[in-house]
Amino acid sequence: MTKKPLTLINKKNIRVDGRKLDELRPIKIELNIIGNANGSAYIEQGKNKILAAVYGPKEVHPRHLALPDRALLRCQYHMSPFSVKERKRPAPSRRETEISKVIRECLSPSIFGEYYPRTSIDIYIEVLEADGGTRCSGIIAASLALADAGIPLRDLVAACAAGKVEEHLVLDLNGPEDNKGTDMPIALMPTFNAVTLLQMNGILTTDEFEQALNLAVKGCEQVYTLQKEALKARYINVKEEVEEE
Amino acid sequence: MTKKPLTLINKKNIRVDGRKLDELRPIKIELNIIGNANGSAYIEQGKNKILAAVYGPKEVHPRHLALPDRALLRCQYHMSPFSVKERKRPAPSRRETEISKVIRECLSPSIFGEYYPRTSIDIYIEVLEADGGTRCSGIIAASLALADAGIPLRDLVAACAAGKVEEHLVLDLNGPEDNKGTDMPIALMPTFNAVTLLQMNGILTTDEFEQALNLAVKGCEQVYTLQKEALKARYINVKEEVEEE
Amino acid sequence: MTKKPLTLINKKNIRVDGRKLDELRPIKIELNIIGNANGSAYIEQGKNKILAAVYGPKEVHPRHLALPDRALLRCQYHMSPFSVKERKRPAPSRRETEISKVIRECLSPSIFGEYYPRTSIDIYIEVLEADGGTRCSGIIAASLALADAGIPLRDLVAACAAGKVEEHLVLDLNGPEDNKGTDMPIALMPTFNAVTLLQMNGILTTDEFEQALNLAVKGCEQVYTLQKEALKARYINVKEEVEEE
Amino acid sequence: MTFSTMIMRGRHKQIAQSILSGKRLDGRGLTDYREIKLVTGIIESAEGSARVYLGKTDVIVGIKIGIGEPFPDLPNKGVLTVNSEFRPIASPNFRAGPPGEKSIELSRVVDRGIRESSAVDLEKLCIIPGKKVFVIFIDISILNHDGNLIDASAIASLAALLNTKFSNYEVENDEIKIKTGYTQLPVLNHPITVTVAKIEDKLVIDPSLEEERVIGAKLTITVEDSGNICAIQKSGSDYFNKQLILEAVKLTNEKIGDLRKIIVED
Amino acid sequence: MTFSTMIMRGRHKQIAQSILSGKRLDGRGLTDYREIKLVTGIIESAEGSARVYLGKTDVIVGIKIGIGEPFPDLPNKGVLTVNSEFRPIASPNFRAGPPGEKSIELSRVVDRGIRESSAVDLEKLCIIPGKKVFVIFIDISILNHDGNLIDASAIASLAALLNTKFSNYEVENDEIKIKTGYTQLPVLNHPITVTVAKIEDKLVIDPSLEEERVIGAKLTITVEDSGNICAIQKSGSDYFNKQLILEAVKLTNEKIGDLRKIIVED
Amino acid sequence: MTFSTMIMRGRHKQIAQSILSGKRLDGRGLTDYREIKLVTGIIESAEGSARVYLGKTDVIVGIKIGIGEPFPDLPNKGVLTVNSEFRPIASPNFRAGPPGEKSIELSRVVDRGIRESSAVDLEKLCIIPGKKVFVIFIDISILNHDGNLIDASAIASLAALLNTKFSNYEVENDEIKIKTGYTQLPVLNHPITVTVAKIEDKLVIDPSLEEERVIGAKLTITVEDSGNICAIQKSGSDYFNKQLILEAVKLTNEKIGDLRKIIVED
Repeated sequence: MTKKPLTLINKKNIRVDGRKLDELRPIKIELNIIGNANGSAYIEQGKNKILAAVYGPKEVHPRHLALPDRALLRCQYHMSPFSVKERKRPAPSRRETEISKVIRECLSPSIFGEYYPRTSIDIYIEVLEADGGTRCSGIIAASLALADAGIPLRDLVAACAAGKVEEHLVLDLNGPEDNKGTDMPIALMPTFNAVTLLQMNGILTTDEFEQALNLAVKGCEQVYTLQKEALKARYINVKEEVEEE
Repeated sequence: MTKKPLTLINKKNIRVDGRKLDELRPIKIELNIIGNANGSAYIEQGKNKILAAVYGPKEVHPRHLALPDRALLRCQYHMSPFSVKERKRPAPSRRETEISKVIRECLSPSIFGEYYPRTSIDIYIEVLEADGGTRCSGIIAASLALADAGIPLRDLVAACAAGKVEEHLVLDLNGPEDNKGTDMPIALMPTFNAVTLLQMNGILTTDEFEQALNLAVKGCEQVYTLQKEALKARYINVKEEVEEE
Repeated sequence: MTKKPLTLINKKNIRVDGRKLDELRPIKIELNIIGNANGSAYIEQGKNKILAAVYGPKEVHPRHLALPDRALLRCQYHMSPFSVKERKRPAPSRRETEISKVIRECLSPSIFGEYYPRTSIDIYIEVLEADGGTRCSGIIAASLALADAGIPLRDLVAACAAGKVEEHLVLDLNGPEDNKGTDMPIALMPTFNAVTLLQMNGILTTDEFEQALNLAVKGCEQVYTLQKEALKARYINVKEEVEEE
Repeated sequence: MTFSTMIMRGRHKQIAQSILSGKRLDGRGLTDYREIKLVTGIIESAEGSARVYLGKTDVIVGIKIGIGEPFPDLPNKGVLTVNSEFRPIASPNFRAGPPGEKSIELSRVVDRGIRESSAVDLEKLCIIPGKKVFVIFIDISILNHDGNLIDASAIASLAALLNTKFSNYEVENDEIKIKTGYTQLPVLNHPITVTVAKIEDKLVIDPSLEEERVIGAKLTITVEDSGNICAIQKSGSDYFNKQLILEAVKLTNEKIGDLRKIIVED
Repeated sequence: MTFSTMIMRGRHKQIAQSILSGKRLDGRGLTDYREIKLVTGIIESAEGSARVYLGKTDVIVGIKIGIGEPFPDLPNKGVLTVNSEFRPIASPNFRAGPPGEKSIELSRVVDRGIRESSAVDLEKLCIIPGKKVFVIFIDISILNHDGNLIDASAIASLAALLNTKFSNYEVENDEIKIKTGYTQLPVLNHPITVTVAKIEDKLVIDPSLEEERVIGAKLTITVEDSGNICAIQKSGSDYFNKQLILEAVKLTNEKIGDLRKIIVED
Repeated sequence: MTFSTMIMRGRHKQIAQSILSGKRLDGRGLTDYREIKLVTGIIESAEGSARVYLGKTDVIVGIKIGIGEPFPDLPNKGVLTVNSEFRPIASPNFRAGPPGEKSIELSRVVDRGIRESSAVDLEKLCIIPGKKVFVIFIDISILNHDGNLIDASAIASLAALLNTKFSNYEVENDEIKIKTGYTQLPVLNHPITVTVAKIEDKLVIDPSLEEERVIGAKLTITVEDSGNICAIQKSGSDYFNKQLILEAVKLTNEKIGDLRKIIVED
């Protein structure tokens, strides 16, 4: 309803939210915030506010979907109606269906699913407020929720986008940047240098693509550090709780 | 499409349809009117015209819904597309879903469901014409349909609304009264003084609420008498049929 | 968007597409054109372009639909969104549902379904381009697809419409004729003189009806010859393929 | 084969044998209708209504009139739509949910009879050409299913149309104003629908639900005022030969007089 | 009976006995709320928002304002709609898909309290009479289900409404132009909702999920600023007698003061 | 493990070993396409159409042009929508019903390539700014599924766009009048899509259905006329390392020339 600023990056290479080109938005993580779930996490990344919860491993409903040799992994990424400027209808959109699929596929290689044959592990991601890069924020939270649920993981999955805005390569695009520029979210298991998600829309030369990929990987590594800190803090909490009892 | 009358109650406390404040609309009941059902009833209450049918106790579909210790009670309240001024789309509305729920819950305590574990008892209410208070009329018919189906009941469930229209407490609101005033439908198992349904929308002081509750209970008692008469007439019919054979 | 021609049949009894009154549109048939299906056929009849495929006999999903004494026959007639002037929404229309039913019922008597109890035979008809009489074209292709699938048949089912356009009885109505006149599609198992489909909309006297019926039967017999030729060609192909190996 | 399947098959055999002998289990001749009861104008909230009993089959039709847009290619015509509901109140075999194929077929067969005979004068239902027309909703509700739903629905639909009135109105500056009084819906033709069922090469009229389970195929034939056929639908997984089809048409022509009397002179 | 069913029944007995003794398993008195935490204005993308914790129950409400058409019979009033989502993130018993009956009932009960008390001044939300009005979407998301969802949702909804601002605008030639600045949503009344549950003839406030499994029936009562009742909903398959109903109303009246303080003076 | 599972695993091993050896079971090299056949203009009822065979994979795309409203934030642009149907005619594993996640992903990946490369000049599709624009429906139907559906669909979609004409028209008093003649759809860019699959650290082009069952992950890369990348989608539950990603991009660049020739110079 208001006019967009003419430029998203000023002459000093500072972005509209005050960040440098290669700077992540501030990230705040909390674990174990949904009482009913086996594991859960909350993330704020800039204005993104996202919950992730894991239920399982548990019996599969409907039963005929159960896999004989590993856990069935399911994922639902969902936006609250009030999470965006124009109210979003509650029924899942095609965009949400696609994102649910790529998130499931990006978390799948991190899970020792073969430990839990004939069960399901259900991941729910609820976007309470969206400002660009929600799939990455959602992945960060969901991977932590899996860890919080005590599910054995090969590695945490970190996620971060790089992209191109007004001729600059930038890290971790916010909403206005995402709308205007080229966005390339990736997910990474840093220990294995394994890129488990990669999407792009916009325009990049082959060289820019390689640079953006390197930038996104660096972003993931920073995210990974924050994820591990959050997990450590959670274990300390648990330990204290146990010792207090 | 025509203007509403300015007042619904005249200076002599007579309502638009000629009733006194505490007078029920004329009620006509017929039992056993749907050949395929295990029990059925038809009610006319003022302009309301409503059918109720009971199928069961019978095998549960889908099977996984069966309850080990009692019958599964289900209820669908449905309005025919032509039952109201503006054609109603056939798909169930949120209003119909809510009313189906409260009717099921209001009939449930009257049924010895524990006699029929692993079965279902399905109640269908079809509103052919609606003029206010259809949930009460529907309950009256549905309770009789249960009795007609030979399902053992703790008591019949009677139902009647009281409310407030133009500063008067009134019994059994018709359509225009319901639209304009405060409506409070209740259902009652008179033998147990058990209120099994209670809803209200509109404005009542605490005192008015108590008076309206008393008024509605009295309405239910009158309805109850009519229900028992209808049931008696049905038994006499059955007896005659049997003896004729 | 353009005006329709004033007459569909000229003074010399020639139709807009150059045909005589009792002349079929040119028909082109190919078998075995969908690699994944057990049997398939493609038909062009005038501008109609239609695929039919048969999957089965195979295990029934969901299982509770299986029949103890014969195969479950299912049929889906579907129009591609681009097959008609105004884009057709992908969800099945009421028209498609009705046509699926009558096609299933018209093919059913031709199949020795009792040879395959507890299985399903699924017929899919996809209309790529529609210009009148698609149900008949679809039946022609579907019956051949059943034969191509090696399912034992009492007879092939031929199909053809007759009707009345501008006071003339005509065979095999195309789109504009169908829109303007009386259309009466039938399906026939010629060996048994068995009419397995008969629908009509428009106006016919009793006499005209009988004449149209005779005309349509003759059309079916011509179609039948083409069907048998197509089948023979297919067997020769198969034989050659086998001998080449 | 379970015990109940055996009983059922025995019953089916009995029905078929009885029909072969020219007499039905309920005492009717092969081409007799069950008792037909018709009541009209029973639903005040509807612009028109009718309820038809064919024996224990019980069908109600209500007609609502709304205002909508015409189809782009028919800017001067009102819109007519037929919908039917096989709700679970009417039979243990009906399920809640969107209409299934039988319900859709019934709606479309009834629709075809009304439409092809031009029963309703749709041009009289145009309010503002290309913009606003009356929309006629014919809603068929099955209340008890004991066979021959199409005939019952067709009778009730025509009777309800004949019973339909709509509000007078005037158009002022493209706004529709409702005036006092009502006008009868202009009905120009009276399509009568007869379903002829085939059991073991015998033709039977007005089959009951039990008989329908034995029937292989049915022909539903609709005839308009002038005696012309305006719609046919074959249903069921059996076939007809040409001779039987022509007999069915003949039988229909014998029956429509009585039905028309019941509906039109009601 | 399976082993887990036996354990569950034992637990249910324990809960009931504890309530009969006047003290609940979590230490609360019968009419004590769990700790109530309310935060508002937490969602920047929403015109208003509030998150409420009742113990471990966690509900968020976001308010969006759109522009739409008024109802034909209320051309001068804005439109208000309440929707709730019981998404599977909040409980192993919630399933994805369209709202079920519990979600619909909750939405409608919250809606009734707001609507019947005329909490929102809908006439102030009319932009062009008969043509354009503001539409208020109240969307309730359950984030963790530990019982008493209706009260939590009603508190959050009212708090979110009180937190709602919408853009200033002006109308020029039937076009709506957004101006700078915001106006507070006009809230005229503050309906407070209390659910009173019946366990073995005892009345209990703010039941936990575990307690709800033992509860036979609940009364949800909404009271407006003047102390009048504006909505009631009985739910559950047990019954109330008249005496208990009146007690429930009394109990509600005792509780609304504290709740109103939390919400309104927030 | 059932017998058929054992056979299947044996086959999977065979496929993988063969690829490790640099030669595929059907004789192709790792980066060879199957035979590509393209026919356009085959559907007269569509404004544009194309059918593509990749070996036994058979995909048809039809383009319909309708008239609709623009998006409020893009009042001067036509609307483009991509829809795909995985109907059961094409594979025993496809089910009837609304599009599943694979169909949605395919539609969105094809859409992204077309949209991000600005392949269609949407501004030329505006009729009356803010009110009426042309809507381009790209409908993808899978007719036989033998692997690599995305590439086949992308090729067919671009070829169908290049084959699309729409009626001439003029606007008079806000009414759209169709004139005689047709105009070619303005296509400004030719996005070419290549899917690179990873099997055991080897990169493979144009996988067959059988190969897809062994494949852990795929990268779908779209390149526009100038050689820039305009869309990427990784799919599948395995991962890529950076080196393989860059190789995949290189491989794509080697392949697009041939594909562009087939489509554009058709």
